[in-house]
Amino acid sequence: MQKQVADARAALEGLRSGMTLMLGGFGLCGIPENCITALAESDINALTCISNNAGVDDFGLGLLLHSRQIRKMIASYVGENAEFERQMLDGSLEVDLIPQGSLAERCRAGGAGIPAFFTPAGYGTEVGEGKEVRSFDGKPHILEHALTADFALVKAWRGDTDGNLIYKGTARNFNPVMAMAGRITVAEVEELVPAGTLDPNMIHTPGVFVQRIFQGSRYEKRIEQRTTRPHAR
Amino acid sequence: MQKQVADARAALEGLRSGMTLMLGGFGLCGIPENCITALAESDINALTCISNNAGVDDFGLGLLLHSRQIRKMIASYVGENAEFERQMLDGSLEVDLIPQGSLAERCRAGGAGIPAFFTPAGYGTEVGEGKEVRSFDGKPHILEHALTADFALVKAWRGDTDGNLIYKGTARNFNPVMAMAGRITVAEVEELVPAGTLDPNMIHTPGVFVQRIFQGSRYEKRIEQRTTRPHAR
Amino acid sequence: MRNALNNVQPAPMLDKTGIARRISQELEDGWYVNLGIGIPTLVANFVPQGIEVTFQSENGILGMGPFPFEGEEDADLINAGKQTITALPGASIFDSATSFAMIRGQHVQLTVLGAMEVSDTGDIANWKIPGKLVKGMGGAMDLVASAENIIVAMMHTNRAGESKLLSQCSLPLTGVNCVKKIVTNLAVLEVTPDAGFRLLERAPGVRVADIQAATAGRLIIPDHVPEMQLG
Amino acid sequence: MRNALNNVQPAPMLDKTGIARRISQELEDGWYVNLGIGIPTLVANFVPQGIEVTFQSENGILGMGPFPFEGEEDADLINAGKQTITALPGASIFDSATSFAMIRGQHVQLTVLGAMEVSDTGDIANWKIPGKLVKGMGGAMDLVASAENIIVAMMHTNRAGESKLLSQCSLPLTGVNCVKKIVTNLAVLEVTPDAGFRLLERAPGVRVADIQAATAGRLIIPDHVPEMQLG
Repeated sequence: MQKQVADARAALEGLRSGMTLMLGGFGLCGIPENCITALAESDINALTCISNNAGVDDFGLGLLLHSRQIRKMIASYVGENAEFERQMLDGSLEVDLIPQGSLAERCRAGGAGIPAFFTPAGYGTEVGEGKEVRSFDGKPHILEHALTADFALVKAWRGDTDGNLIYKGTARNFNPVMAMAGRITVAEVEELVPAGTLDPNMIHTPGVFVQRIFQGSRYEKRIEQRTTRPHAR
Repeated sequence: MQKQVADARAALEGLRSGMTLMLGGFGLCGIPENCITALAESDINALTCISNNAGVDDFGLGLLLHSRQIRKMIASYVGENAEFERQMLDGSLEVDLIPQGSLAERCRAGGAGIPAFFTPAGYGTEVGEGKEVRSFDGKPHILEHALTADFALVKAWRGDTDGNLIYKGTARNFNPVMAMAGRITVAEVEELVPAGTLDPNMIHTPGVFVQRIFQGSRYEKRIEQRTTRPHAR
Repeated sequence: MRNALNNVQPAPMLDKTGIARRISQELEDGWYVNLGIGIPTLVANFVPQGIEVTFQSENGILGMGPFPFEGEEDADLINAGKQTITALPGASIFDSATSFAMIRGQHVQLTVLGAMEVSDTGDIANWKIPGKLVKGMGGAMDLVASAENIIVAMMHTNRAGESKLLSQCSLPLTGVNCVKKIVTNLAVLEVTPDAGFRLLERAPGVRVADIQAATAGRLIIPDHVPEMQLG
Repeated sequence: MRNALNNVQPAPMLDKTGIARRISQELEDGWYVNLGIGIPTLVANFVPQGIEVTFQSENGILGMGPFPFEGEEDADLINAGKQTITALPGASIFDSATSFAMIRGQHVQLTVLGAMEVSDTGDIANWKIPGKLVKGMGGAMDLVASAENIIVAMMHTNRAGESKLLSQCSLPLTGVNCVKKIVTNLAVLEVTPDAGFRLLERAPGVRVADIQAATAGRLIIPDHVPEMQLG
């Protein structure tokens, strides 16, 4: 069983209009750049995208918004994107905002076969409206349901041909939980190595969660907020 | 804030009779040997112990059973221990058997602030008796509640003075989820290093979950089933 | 048909290795597989050439390899049966919650496990005998409640000669409506959705009548029941 | 009392840095702390000598350090505000589910965040203004629903001069009954369980009457309200 494919285009075979996708990343950190580009170059549309953020105007999911390939966005924070704003206001983009921790846990639950769980986040707010409320130890919680996706597109630092993944720094973020929750999980990595190269003890995402893997190219890894301190003199 | 303590005895300060403990390990693999010895040498008793197994007659939790320090055992499999059998039959030991996956997930939930979740495991069996049943996608699930403990005693391979832990091989097992679920989590490690030694990218248990840490000594690491194949000639 | 002529003993049948060999034919390339203790463990020895499967052990490893060479045992590397093992290239290690996330989330394509009883609606009992000492269910309840494919590997009858394929389990259940296929020393059977064990194959030399006699639950017998091909 | 004599403008008050300095006095040795965007972020600059706190950022890092030196920015190392950061010795990196497990499981002792409105029962609104563009709640709802200690850092009044300390929030809520303490440019206040902002401290030079005038919710004024000591 060969998990390795040539490139993003091959990795996305079977991805069709109207499907639900998860995309890893936090802001522009750890996003599947190659897969997004391949999607932008395709005529696939009407996608439901589950991602913590929606990219910026000219990068990340912003590219798919610009080309109007996204019908619905499920995210926790979308504040960096004027195109997003336009489409939400003109009604062409449906938006479901979810607390970040609930988003992460709902993806993990989807991957872990937990259909629903109770969390205190969102109780008493519009997020909790219409949801079952139950108190535990006197504290009210709401019932949240698992999220899954037809495809999960994740980005890792290193991966092997068996699909084992290692992330670098905070580019890890949502990638491991989304890898768990995709019916088909595509991993793009900066470096693809033969199975047996990585230490089994130091794998972040076990290969069982990954169906297709390829070595990406031309990573931009844009920085949204370049904050520095001056060198001491 | 000093997390490092001298030894198991110091690490268990405040652990009193009647408390609930979690103990990491699968069989005898990855058990907190030093903490168990220190408990066996103490006069603490009437403990509720949450652990996947109950040790063997002369090692692991078997030591605390022998000295009758355990009042209740919450486990998934206890088949390797004759003393356990005796005490269960004479009624001096209360036993709560939990499916292994539900045990692991209930510990994680306890550490993660998820008070309850639905799982299919145990539906239609005595494990599901008296528990809320709900169907998701036509499949019945039962509601399971989080587990927490006054103390969680875990064993890692390497740890640093900030409480960050790395486990080795399948000695990882229940240790990471129990580390999350202890009000006080004590980690004993084979090697304790200064904070900053371990790669932040390769930490299995972040230090936030660990309140006390010490370098253990005289690890036996007994093998329960020594299975080998002959060398090819 | 060998042995059939002078047969005064019960019909010829498979031994445990034979059961494991037959089950190995169910493996598909790329599958992740969890093998229970006992007969199921033997399946790992008969993976057909040309396909690749990865074995998961629920204590936290994918890519479990053979037992270590003598002298190379590692106390920190065991399987769910507490046996010392090795890790193959491409292996990964993880905690118990992640391990059962794989299982519950149906990322493991096949579970093979033993049973004391199976009902013709797919219920399974394999963890507890009333009046006997309870050892616990370990991971069995999670495995049977979650796996899409569950194959039971067991003897067709118990030591007292009673059928283990029943219309209803008499022992406390491990899971309900979950077993899909059963491979015994006598036969391969499928649990049909509308209840009943459909007889798929006979063990070499075993007659349909032998299987009928050893099966207490509802047995569906097609016109033609081929003999297992063990290659 | 400086500036009090010729005061024709609103009372003297703290700037954002002053608010952060006051909040830093609430830190305790060994605490893990999550700082929101804006004023809260500044708190990291004023950790009192002799105590050690570890900063968590909910995108997945514990042990967040200062901004990197110019030229040493790493696109793979950012905080929840998407700013480039560094990792201190003893840092650890983890995924988003683990990050919020820490938060929801109350392993993070203190959350400091900004707000648009706070009610005298501890409700907080800080994510949405009807009619204005919604950016999303990010991790704020999880943080306020979970943390045992929540300190709100904000200006006492909005740009229109209206109080942000209300008897009831007018904006969509982020969380209910969760805020424990509020540090503004005018005062330190505690939310009492039986409703009401208890005035704990005045900003240097600020009069109780100024605070009263700027607080719309129920204000509980003890006999003595000391002035903040900013050291």
